[in-house]
Amino acid sequence: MADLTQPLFGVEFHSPVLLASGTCGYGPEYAELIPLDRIGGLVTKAVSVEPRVGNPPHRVAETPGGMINAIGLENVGLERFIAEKLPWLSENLTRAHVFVNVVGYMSDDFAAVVAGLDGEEGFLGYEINVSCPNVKGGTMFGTDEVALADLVKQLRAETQRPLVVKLTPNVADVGVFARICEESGADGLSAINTFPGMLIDVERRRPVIGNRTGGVSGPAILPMGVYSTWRARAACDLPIMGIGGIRNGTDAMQYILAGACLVQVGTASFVDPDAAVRVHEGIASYLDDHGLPTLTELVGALEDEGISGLPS
Amino acid sequence: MADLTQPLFGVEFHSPVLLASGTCGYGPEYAELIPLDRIGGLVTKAVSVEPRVGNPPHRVAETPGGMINAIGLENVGLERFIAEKLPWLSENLTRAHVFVNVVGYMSDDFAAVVAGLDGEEGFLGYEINVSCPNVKGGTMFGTDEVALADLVKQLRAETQRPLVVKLTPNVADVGVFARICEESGADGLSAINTFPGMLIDVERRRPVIGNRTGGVSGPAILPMGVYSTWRARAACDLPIMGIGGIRNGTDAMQYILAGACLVQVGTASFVDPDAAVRVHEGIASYLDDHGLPTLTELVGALEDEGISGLPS
Amino acid sequence: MFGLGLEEPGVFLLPRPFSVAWRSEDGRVGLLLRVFGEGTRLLAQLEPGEEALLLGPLGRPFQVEPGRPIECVAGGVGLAPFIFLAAEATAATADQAASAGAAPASVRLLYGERNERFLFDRDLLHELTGVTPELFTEDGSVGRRGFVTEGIEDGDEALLLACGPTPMLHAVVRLAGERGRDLQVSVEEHMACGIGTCQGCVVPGADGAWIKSCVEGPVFDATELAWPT
Amino acid sequence: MFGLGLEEPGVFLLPRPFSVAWRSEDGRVGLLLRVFGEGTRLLAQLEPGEEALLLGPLGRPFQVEPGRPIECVAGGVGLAPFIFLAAEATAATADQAASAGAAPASVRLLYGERNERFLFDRDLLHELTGVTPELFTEDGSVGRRGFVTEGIEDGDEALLLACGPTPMLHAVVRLAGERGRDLQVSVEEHMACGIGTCQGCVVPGADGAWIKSCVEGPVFDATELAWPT
Ligand SMILES: Cc1cc2nc3c(=O)[nH]c(=O)nc-3n(C[C@H](O)[C@H](O)[C@H](O)COP(=O)(O)OP(=O)(O)OC[C@H]3O[C@@H](n4cnc5c(N)ncnc54)[C@H](O)[C@@H]3O)c2cc1C
Ligand SMILES: Cc1cc2nc3c(=O)[nH]c(=O)nc-3n(C[C@H](O)[C@H](O)[C@H](O)COP(=O)(O)OP(=O)(O)OC[C@H]3O[C@@H](n4cnc5c(N)ncnc54)[C@H](O)[C@@H]3O)c2cc1C
Ligand SMILES: Cc1cc2nc3c(=O)[nH]c(=O)nc-3n(C[C@H](O)[C@H](O)[C@H](O)COP(=O)(O)O)c2cc1C
Ligand SMILES: Cc1cc2nc3c(=O)[nH]c(=O)nc-3n(C[C@H](O)[C@H](O)[C@H](O)COP(=O)(O)O)c2cc1C
Ligand code: FES
Ligand code: FES
Repeated sequence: MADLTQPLFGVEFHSPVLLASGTCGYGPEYAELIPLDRIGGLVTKAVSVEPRVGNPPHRVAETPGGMINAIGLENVGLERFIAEKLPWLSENLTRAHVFVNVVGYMSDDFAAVVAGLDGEEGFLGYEINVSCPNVKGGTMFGTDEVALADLVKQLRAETQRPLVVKLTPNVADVGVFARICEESGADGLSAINTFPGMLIDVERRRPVIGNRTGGVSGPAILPMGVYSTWRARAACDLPIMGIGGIRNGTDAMQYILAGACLVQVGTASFVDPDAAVRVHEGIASYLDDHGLPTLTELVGALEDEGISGLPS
Repeated sequence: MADLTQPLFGVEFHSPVLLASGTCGYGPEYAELIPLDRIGGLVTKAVSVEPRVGNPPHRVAETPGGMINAIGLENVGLERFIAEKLPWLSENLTRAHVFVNVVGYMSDDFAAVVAGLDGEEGFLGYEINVSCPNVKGGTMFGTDEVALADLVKQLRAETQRPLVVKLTPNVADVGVFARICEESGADGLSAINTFPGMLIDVERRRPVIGNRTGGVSGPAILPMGVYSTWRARAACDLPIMGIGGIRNGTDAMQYILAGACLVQVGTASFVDPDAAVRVHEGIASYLDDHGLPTLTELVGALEDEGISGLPS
Repeated sequence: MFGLGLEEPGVFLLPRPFSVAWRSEDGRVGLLLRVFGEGTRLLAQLEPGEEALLLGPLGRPFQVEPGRPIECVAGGVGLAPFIFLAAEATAATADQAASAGAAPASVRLLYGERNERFLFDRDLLHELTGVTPELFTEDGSVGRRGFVTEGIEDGDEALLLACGPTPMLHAVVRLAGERGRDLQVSVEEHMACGIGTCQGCVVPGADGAWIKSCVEGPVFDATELAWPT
Repeated sequence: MFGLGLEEPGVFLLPRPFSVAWRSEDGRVGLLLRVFGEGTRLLAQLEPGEEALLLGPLGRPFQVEPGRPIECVAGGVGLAPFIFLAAEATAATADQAASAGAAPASVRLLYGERNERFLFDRDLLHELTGVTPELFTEDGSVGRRGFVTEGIEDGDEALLLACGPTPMLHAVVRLAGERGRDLQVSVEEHMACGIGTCQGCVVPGADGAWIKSCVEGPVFDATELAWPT
């Protein structure tokens, strides 16, 4: 059986598969359905300084090949996260690693979450969710080069832990933002977050989603996620977590060949809670079937030179 | 039967449905399969000053809920377009209107196509494809605020015909670009073009698409297209052609309620050449079923105020 | 409630929530499926023997009180949970009656449909539950003409249980309030995970907080939720 | 060639290209479908009587010359067009023979598969075409062991026709060149519109230009295309 172990972010990941932020809560629910320690870990629901109540319903709906969500980053807030959620993670996971997904209205909010969490146990590092409006600047952190650089530098000063920035695909060139993260001191990237979308109930002539707009995820965005991973990989040397529409080992291998060392499974878990475990097994089978002993050599191993014009 | 007629761009559109650029060539092939004059018209394949040979295969592949293409804007060039393609359009279409999709490597290329075509017969106006790299600036016209404004102003000076800019979704806020087009003298907008994407053949460890990357279209992008249309509508007063994943009347009505007065059908025609006609009929049925006599009052008629938090 | 989904080539489908309509002694469950939109249309194509994804049982079902009569208000396919409930209740009271000689606790079933075409087979319903439903159709094509809510009476001691489209639930909540009836409702909200992680399925609680209907519901005591006034 | 697609709730499928494998006198066509990826897996689930989308006939088929013997080289499901062609050719020569007393133009069919498991029913093949194929399997489980291309002989006057996976076509092109044989090939390239509008299906022409395989092909004279050297 192939060895999927990789040394990353100062620790060992025995599996390249994580559960994506917002799709696995803070862990316990999926722990009842799947053996979390068989996969590489999970990324928590976003944590903000203050609790957030979130958006009115409907918060989710299906779209062709995917879904749209506007949860509104509902979460318990930093204090209750530390008191009520972290202990479970620290007590119940042994091999699975935890990233805490962090959001804020302004950079000081992010910094407060990181500063508040940094001395705690039960998690490895941070995934910074920059797909949210910057109340001060009026734009999204993830689409504003200056705001993003400042944010990453500020957070870097707060922590020695792995600092991963989750890129938004909502930009002209994701590579530019990947490079900014690297130059500003990030340790890794997640690519990608959801695409802004809208669905309309034509009978009621209203948006289906209570928040009007939401983020599109699922298989529909797979080719965009693979593309963003490939762009980010070409633009910088940071380790990348590939995200978007992954349902099986083949999907995951696309991300890995494009340059991701880890992958995250989100929407697919809603269809089948076993999805992440199946993705892990699918990657292992791929290596076995191709007689490849380790995963590392496949990361970014896309052969894209000399593509011929001949039918193949 | 409901009246779908709208006065737009100085003429009458008896149907709000057009065939999207790149999916219907220059007209004749679909004319053998569907009655083109039953729909509102078509947008030609991109026309550039010089002929372009296009990309190596594979140029198309299926993706979850959609497809990816990298044709490489293969086209016959301005001269042969005028000599070989326009005459057919001018002789064979009576009620269907034609937009010529225009591309270039730099703004002077676009201007040359517009200047070269402007005195000809057989088409109504231009759809400017700004989802292409600006050789001078290094970015895409459609993602660069200054380049886009300059381009639109330059083209405005060349023509009195309807000048529609086809927006790329590949930006932080499509509304900003919509407003730039309006301020620079455009007459309308098309929203949206494809999303950059990539597929990898994990057996061969190569990109599936000869050009490595391509544009993702089809149902998968429907919610993104509706969103972009809604954003563009909020940002400016230009008439909008809604595009992306439209397969039936309900899909089209989402765009119309979001603010599009016309819609374009692309990928769906590959599945069923009748798709555009069915979309037209679906819109007519919607009006009939709801006892609405005209289409105009539905354009942008989304009720998105006071969305309640109650289940519905 | 169960989530019923599909994993097939070329198909993406979020599992749809379904009430348990039937349960066999050997652990099989029966769902009643009505085609509404794309997802249910696809699920309705499942052939006997085909595999699907079933997640559950999820959430909280109706809570009946031993011995207390129940009055079920079913709108359309909202009938599903009451087939199960009525069957269990009549079986339980039959047991009780046999062992204690008590009279069976009564089950009243008010069942409304748009028109006759949609009606669930009444003989099968009786066979499954032992209950004869009081029928209402909007066009009067069968049973009483009008909304099912018209069957709800004043001052009845029975526990009122309602399942159906949201506008019907609103009407039942209003009536129950006016008539001083205890009421449990099964709410309909879009769901994604079904297990409480995604917060996609919230409904507004009486205290103003959002409540996850997949784990705290789908059945709530009407007083737990905020309703339009 | 036909495009075979599906329009079902929850499903998006670009039509896939299929060769005509059979034609009835009353205008029905038969396709031979082998499951390869997601799309063909989905199409293979079609039940008798179910509706699908059929676009065609599209493009150019093999061009046989009256009276000239043909030698068909089929790799895997590349057999499909030759079932049709052999049936037509034997029928035509039978007609000719009947009317003119001439000897039937011969049809040779070389048919290769990975192994026995994939083999098309030989009795049915004979029944449909009147031809007994020369079999090749890579593992020798039936017929000759080896590639189907090994059956191609020197200096034969027959028109060589090939359909199968691209690596097989490359081998046939090379052999035909070496052995001075006239060759037509049916190429496999991804398609979208199937009618010449999208330019999605190009293959490299001998003159360096791209050629649309959906309208100019899928069958080409081997000399029309550029091949790897
Ligand atoms: C607790 C609960 C129990 C249910 N029990 C049954 C049952 O026993 N039998 C039965 O036939 N139906 C039942 N339904 C309704 C069934 O789940 C809906 O018909 C279905 O969700 C609508 O999906 P669709 O695929 O037909 O529509 P689509 O239009 O394809 O749905 C589009 C999207 O809207 C969501 N959606 C739309 N309507 C509803 C709804 N009413 N509830 C939840 N999500 C919705 C879907 O999940 C999807 O995201 C139940 C719903 C809930 C919430
Ligand atoms: C001219 C022609 C005639 C054919 N005739 C037959 C036939 O008679 N019987 C039969 O079983 N098969 C035939 N095929 C092959 C059949 O169309 C492929 O099996 C199918 O396209 C692969 O699709 P899939 O859905 O199984 O694979 P997927 O992996 O789902 O396909 C993914 C994508 O790749 C494209 N693709 C992959 N392989 C091919 C291919 N070989 N050709 C074209 N597109 C491809 C698909 O169109 C799609 O865009 C023919 C192909 C061509 C080009
Ligand atoms: C219901 C839901 C909630 C999400 N919440 C968050 C979140 O809090 N923070 C975040 O960074 N991403 C969030 N995401 C995005 C996912 O982590 C992931 O980036 C995206 O869904 C694409 O992956 P997928 O296609 O596998 O779902 C959420 C996604 C969904 C579907
Ligand atoms: C094969 C193909 C070729 C295309 N060529 C062009 C083009 O030349 N110019 C252009 O502006 N858009 C082009 N497009 C984009 C479409 O016009 C349309 O914006 C996009 O496909 C989204 O619509 P759809 O989902 O209905 O296909 C092309 C799309 C496809 C699928
Ligand atoms: S459906 Fe995910 S929390 Fe209820
Ligand atoms: S498939 Fe569209 S041109 Fe050939």
